Amino acid sequence: MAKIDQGPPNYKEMLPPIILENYGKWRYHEIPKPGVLKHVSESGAELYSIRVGSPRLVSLDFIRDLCTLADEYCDGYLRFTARHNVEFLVSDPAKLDPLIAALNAKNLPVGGTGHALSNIVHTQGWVHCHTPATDSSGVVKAIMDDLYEYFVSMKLPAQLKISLACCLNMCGAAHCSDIAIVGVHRTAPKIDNEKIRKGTEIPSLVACCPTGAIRPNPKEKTVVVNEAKCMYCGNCYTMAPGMEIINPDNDGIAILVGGKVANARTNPMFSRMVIPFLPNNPPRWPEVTDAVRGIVKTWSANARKGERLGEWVERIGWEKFFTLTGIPFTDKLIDDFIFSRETFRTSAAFKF
Amino acid sequence: MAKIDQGPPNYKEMLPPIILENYGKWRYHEIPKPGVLKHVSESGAELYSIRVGSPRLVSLDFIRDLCTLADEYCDGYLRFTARHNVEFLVSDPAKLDPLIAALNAKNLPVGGTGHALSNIVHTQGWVHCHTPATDSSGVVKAIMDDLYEYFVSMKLPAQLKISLACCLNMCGAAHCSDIAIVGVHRTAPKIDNEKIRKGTEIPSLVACCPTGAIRPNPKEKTVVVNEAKCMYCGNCYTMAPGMEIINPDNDGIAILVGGKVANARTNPMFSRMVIPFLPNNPPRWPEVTDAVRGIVKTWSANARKGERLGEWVERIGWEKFFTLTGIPFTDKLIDDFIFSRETFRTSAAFKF
Amino acid sequence: MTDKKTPQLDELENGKWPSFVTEIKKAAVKNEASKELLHLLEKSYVDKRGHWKHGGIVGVKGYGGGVIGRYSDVPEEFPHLAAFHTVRINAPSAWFYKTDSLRKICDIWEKRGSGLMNFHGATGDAILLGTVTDELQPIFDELSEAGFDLGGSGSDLRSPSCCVGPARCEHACYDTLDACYNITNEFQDELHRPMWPYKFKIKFSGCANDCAAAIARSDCAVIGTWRDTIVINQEEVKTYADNGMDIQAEVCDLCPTHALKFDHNKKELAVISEDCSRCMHCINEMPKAIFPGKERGASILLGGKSTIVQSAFMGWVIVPFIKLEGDYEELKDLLRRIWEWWDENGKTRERIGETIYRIGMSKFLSEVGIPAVPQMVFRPRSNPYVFWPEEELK
Amino acid sequence: MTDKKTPQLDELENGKWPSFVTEIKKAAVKNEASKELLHLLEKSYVDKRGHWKHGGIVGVKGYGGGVIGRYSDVPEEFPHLAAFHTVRINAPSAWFYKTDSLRKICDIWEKRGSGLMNFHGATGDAILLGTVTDELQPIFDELSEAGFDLGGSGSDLRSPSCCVGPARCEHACYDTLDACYNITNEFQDELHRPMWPYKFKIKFSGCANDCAAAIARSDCAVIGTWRDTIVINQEEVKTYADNGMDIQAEVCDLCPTHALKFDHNKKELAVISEDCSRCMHCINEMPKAIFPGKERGASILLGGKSTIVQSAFMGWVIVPFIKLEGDYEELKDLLRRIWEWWDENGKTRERIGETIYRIGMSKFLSEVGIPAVPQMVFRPRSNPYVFWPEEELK
Ligand code: SRM
Ligand code: SRM
Ligand code: SRM
Ligand code: SRM
Ligand code: SF4
Ligand code: SF4
Ligand code: SF4
Ligand code: SF4
Ligand code: SF4
Ligand code: SF4
Ligand code: SF4
Ligand code: SF4
Repeated sequence: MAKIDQGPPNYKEMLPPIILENYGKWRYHEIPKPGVLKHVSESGAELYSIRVGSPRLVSLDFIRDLCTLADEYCDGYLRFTARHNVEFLVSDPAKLDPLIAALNAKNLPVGGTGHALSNIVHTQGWVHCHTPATDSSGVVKAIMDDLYEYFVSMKLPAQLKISLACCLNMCGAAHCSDIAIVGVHRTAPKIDNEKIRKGTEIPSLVACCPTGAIRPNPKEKTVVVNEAKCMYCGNCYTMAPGMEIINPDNDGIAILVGGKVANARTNPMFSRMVIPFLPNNPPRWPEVTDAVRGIVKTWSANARKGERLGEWVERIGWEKFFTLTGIPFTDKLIDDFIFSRETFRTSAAFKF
Repeated sequence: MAKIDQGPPNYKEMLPPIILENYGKWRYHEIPKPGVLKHVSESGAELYSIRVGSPRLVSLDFIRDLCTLADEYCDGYLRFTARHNVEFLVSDPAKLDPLIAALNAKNLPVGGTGHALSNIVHTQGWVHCHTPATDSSGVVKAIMDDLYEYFVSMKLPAQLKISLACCLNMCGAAHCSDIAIVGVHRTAPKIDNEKIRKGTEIPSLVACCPTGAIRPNPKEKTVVVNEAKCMYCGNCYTMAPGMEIINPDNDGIAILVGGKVANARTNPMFSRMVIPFLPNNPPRWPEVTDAVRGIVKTWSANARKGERLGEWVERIGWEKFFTLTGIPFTDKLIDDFIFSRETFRTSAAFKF
Repeated sequence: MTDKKTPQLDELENGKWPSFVTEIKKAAVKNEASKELLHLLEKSYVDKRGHWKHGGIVGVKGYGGGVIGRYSDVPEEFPHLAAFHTVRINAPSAWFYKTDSLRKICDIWEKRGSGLMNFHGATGDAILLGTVTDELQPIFDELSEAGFDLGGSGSDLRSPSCCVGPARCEHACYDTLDACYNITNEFQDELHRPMWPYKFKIKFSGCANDCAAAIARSDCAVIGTWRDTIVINQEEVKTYADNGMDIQAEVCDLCPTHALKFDHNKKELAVISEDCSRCMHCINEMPKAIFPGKERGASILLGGKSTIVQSAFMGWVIVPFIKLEGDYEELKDLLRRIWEWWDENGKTRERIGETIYRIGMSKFLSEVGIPAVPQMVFRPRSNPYVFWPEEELK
Repeated sequence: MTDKKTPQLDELENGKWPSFVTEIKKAAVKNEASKELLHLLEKSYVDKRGHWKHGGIVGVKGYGGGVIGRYSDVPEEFPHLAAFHTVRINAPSAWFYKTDSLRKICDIWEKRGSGLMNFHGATGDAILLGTVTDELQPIFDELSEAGFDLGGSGSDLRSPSCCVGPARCEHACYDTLDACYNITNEFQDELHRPMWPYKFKIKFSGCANDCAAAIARSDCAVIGTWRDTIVINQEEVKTYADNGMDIQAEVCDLCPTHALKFDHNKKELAVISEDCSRCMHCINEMPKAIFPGKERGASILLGGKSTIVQSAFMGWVIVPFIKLEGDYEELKDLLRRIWEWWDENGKTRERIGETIYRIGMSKFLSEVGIPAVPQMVFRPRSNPYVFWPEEELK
């Protein structure tokens, strides 16, 4: 009989012996080669973690294959990372190269460590959600194919964390990423009064709009949208199926850069918009992959060792970022929401 | 017959010959001693400017005395500065020391140049305004007496610009000063319905409140204030005499620090509140002069050469400022207005 | 429809990065719904739009969340996708798995679902992607047997997650795995039965590197730190120097507080303890020579979330230092007080950070009973708009 | 009432800083109102409150501003203060005076007012403090004879002011005195007849040191700068070095853009021109060796103001570089377009900065016809809330 509220399995049962023995005793780590982490314990024990890229959207056969490998090389233990990579935990150095060989045989990329591009945190897109302005897995596949070299090497100035969200709900939590790929709508919701009338709570629908663009229309028992005030966030559509926000001709992708989360050296930073719109061109989204590659190239050509993308831009100044990348600056990049004032240049000192 | 719109006198008629001759040709300057600026022109001409402190609120005899001195030592020319000091413009070096002697004889302080405290930009206070929460000239006199040594010397780490405003209208424009002395009310306006009824435009009165604390009371043809929402800015009183904001028991002074205007080295900065309230204790406001002196002492003891007060605090961190000055930190210093979010510490890296 | 072609998706099987299309095709071999998904997705690639409708309320007995209902907008064309719901499984701390437990999930899912999954979802759950309503209860029952439980969805506590911490990291300042496990179990009711104004996320990072991205991705970020001084092993410092590391440039010059002084002659590194902001940089660069202090705990940052509605917020400091020991009573008590306040003051679909922003930090602090300290702000207010309580006036 | 004592004010005659009390007493000798002011002020020092009421509308023929009406709230006790108005005189550029012109003001004021004045008011006017309504017109007529005119008050253009600039400063990048004089004369109607949503202030600073505090104290700040490269005199650099200046520490290390490289051996200073943000620091430290570039002009920053209503704003860049030559047509045209837009969009008592903040920079820029450039912002938006005009869509 099913247990209610038993909670997740106890992590202790999921840890390999070498971790149980050296839990909290790790002393330092090295990165002998891309994708391989070597952690050394006070006890002298050595743990090798092999990081492997995953599409994240996988079949159960993929998981079973991982299990087979883990059984053979890792005594039946493995883990996943905060960025959806797989990590094989090898306690026997002798098994290290054979495992890597096996992974290569399966065309599974080993990398994502140190000054590398890691996996792209992403979302559902057209595969499973109702509000996407773009696909998720397809864009991610296109970008990772294009930037593959940076995953399997460590030749970037610093970590490169790319995230993707297919609508402004931002399930990819892209708001603090080195590079954020965000699906954006660009047209006000088309209102389906029928749908609104059946089962939409008008007051909360009106209240949900960040810019107050929605007014109730009591006579019609529906709402009207002041299109001039609407910036297409789609929050009303999340609330009410009757606020049809999807528009294939005008939906697409915005690119934000320069975010970070770690507190190392500099404070965490938000990603900031540098390209307000690129079209959806499946299956490979060439405009998007070109833009991303261009930014990565400019950053790695100009940044100092260990300098995250946002740290580099803040050092040289955003005005210089646009000069160096050649990305055109437009008024769309200037904030006009609540905290806009804090982004205005209240200084006479700037670069031309 | 009076001329309409003739505009201010032509500045050219107000400039001494040496300036007309070297206009735009000045090459460099030196500060031979406190209060004395030596400007050297491409032509080799040398102009000495003697800076003299003024109470700003003066009698016409004071101005006539200045004129007498200017006639004797400066061919009948003088100027005032952006901080209400007087500047005597001496083209004949021989007249320099005699002028300074004459000024000393009149007990007029010579100083305010370079790394010194200059005059306090200030306002009307009880002398002539209707909304003050404190006096202006009296507080200024008390502080300048107390910090006199810093006006006549150049021993501070950098310029020290103190400003005072007797209410939140901030006529002293204290919002970007190294030290800002601001008169603050602390009680909601007492509404005089009679006064409101005669000649107050209710809609604009309601609209003027920054926090939306004022609601119309159509029945009574007046307004009501939601005291919980009122933060006593006095804007309603400026609009309507019926919104009596003055409360002698609770009016007083707040102190903000760390502002600057110049773009040199660092961007301009707002002054930030470090003491939310000190009582009005005329004639010498001891609590205020002590607080200001304490801040100045801590700054000059800890700052680097050329480091403005705000630059010093931003370098060491505000948490450290409170440790070093011993000023108690309270929740009143935490912003809760429109841009509050930008002041919250969104970082795990800070000093204890 | 099996004969339909999927040229666009087929193209995405090329390239070096492992392909999700290949994965869908693998699932399609065994499962009709997955086969239809392939063609539905190809249709989306042609139409440049998704083909899913809003999810209705579906779920399992005794739970208010954990399942995302999903229905296709072209059911006639894709009958097996008429309903295609998602099940969220609360993953073990730091996403460690024993293969047999993973296999159990696969077996259940092979029998009762599309065979497609996300390892993991962006919040950290293991996601079973696509099944019909009737299968939900059986799936839950069998997962439960296998020792798993559902994750969060809706206006409830979302499945907390944590960094790998002490399990495999030398920097961990507290036991992130245990804290995550303990807190998750303590608040099962909050996790499984939506009862709040909106969702609430908790993430645990063992140090300021914040590998769980807690400051950006959780309403409550628990970030490891220490109260005393970093520990420096001068022997190892020398070794780094001897191996040619430019300690001055790579470490000292990048210390945000300029708290590190390197003596080139002695090859010794000194720290001005009270200036160190514990940013982790020097420790990251010299993991063999520099270590977190001995008096360890965590900082609590509140308010993190993404864009909607008021724009993205990052968490900010509300407790500079808290010990994380025993049963985490202090943290639990704090969370309860915060939720209680949020329940009373929050509007529907308003995240805690937005509620505090709207009502004001000082009000929040005094009502929840947290003392104000300068560590909570980068800098004090620049406006003089201070509120004064009756009792402090004459 | 002459026998009344003023112990508190008397105390303020002690101390080294010149005393305003002494000044009031000097005026009191010749003028009843000033004598009463002394006692009214002593009363305020006792009551800890001011004793003035709101000013009614008083003024002079043909002018909507320039006079601040003021009435005592205790006229019975102080009959000569029943009305005690202020007259604002538009001061000459950079507050230079020939003594005879100052004496003329004194003579008029001795005859017709309290004898008290402010040199100067915080906006920069010369202030005649305290007279009765009937004297206002005669005062204006005589001031006008003497070559003076009124300053601004109310919802109009306030008297522009400027730094000492080329008259006595080596840093001036344009003629601040002439620009101030020219603009003030051009907009006499705007200055003397309130017609806008609220007040509008213009201040001219010759360089980024901003001695007129324009960025903080004016809605429109005109701040001198240059478009090419700072000029370095290497001979003088050597002299500074030889005189023991630590150029690396005092100049290079404090350059915000790290654009300066000092060669210790050659004692030469080099600048990376495109990195220099023209902050003035190096020029300030080495005025004999470093000078602004040759292609000079100004940056325009809009929106500066103090606290009320939306909190204090600093001006922000709307034109990175503008030449200031001839009759300043480009600047005048820009001001007119800005005012027109503000007139159409501003609410009553809303400063231009607040109007732009409420309506949005991009809307302001496109409607006023100013091209958007990255110099206008520290950094781009972090939210994706972009507006798209019909015509840019499919
Ligand atoms: C495995 C993982 C934790 C987990 O529980 O899964 C992890 C593991 C480590 N992180 Fe991390 N980090 C992990 C996600 C993160 C994240 C979150 C994210 O990526 O979304 C961050 C914050 C990212 C950001 O700032 O935007 C993160 C910021 C860091 C940093 C600081 C980086 C910097 O800005 O300087 C370090 C320090 C360093 O790398 O020197 C670090 C260091 C490390 C170390 C070296 C810690 C240690 O000594 O073992 C681990 C190996 C890092 C490497 O890959 O080279 N880890 N690390 C995560 C791997 C994700 C992946 O598959 O790529
Ligand atoms: C006379 C005056 C201009 C005027 O038209 O009246 C003036 C004159 C000079 N200023 Fe200024 N400044 C004057 C107000 C200002 C202001 C505005 C204010 O004080 O309200 C500022 C901005 C203040 C701020 O940042 O908050 C100002 C910021 C500067 C700076 C930058 C200071 C810094 O932060 O580094 C310099 C550069 C320097 O001093 O090296 C400067 C430099 C100068 C120089 C050296 C320029 C020159 O080469 O002649 C002049 C002598 C300065 C001195 O006193 O040592 N001046 N200067 C003003 C004197 C006011 C007074 O009586 O004290
Ligand atoms: C599955 C997942 C994306 C993924 O592919 O991994 C996801 C999927 C959805 N999210 Fe999310 N969110 C997911 C992580 C996130 C994150 C990232 C995170 O947790 O770090 C965020 C941003 C961080 C945050 O919380 O702010 C996120 C912010 C949202 C929002 C906006 C909430 C807000 O306050 O701004 C919504 C809208 C809502 O809740 O109504 C939303 C809503 C949704 C819904 C339920 C759409 C809806 O409104 O019904 C999506 C269901 C898609 C589907 O049919 O499968 N999702 N959602 C992630 C959860 C999986 C898991 O449990 O592990
Ligand atoms: C005389 C002067 C103070 C002084 O002692 O020098 C002054 C005095 C008054 N100011 Fe002011 N302001 C004076 C400079 C300022 C400044 C400083 C500046 O210009 O650099 C500011 C802050 C900067 C700014 O503009 O934001 C200033 C911001 C205000 C405000 C708030 C305006 C706002 O938008 O926030 C008010 C309220 C109002 O306008 O209704 C105000 C209103 C007033 C009134 C008219 C009070 C009223 O509401 O009727 C004061 C008359 C006092 C009296 O009876 O003499 N005064 N006022 C200054 C003008 C003298 C001159 O013309 O030179
Ligand atoms: S980001 Fe938007 S579209 Fe994508 S999964 Fe989340 S809610 Fe759905
Ligand atoms: S899309 Fe967003 S902005 Fe537009 S109406 Fe809906 S909620 Fe408002
Ligand atoms: S600051 Fe306030 S009280 Fe002082 S002069 Fe200005 S308006 Fe009057
Ligand atoms: S004092 Fe300010 S906050 Fe209070 S009611 Fe008046 S306008 Fe509103
Ligand atoms: S957050 Fe710190 S403790 Fe946790 S994994 Fe990252 S580096 Fe290690
Ligand atoms: S932890 Fe960061 S702040 Fe502390 S000493 Fe190291 S680098 Fe400096
Ligand atoms: S602003 Fe520049 S030009 Fe004007 S006085 Fe100050 S330093 Fe000289
Ligand atoms: S002007 Fe400022 S930015 Fe330019 S070189 Fe000199 S110090 Fe550097």
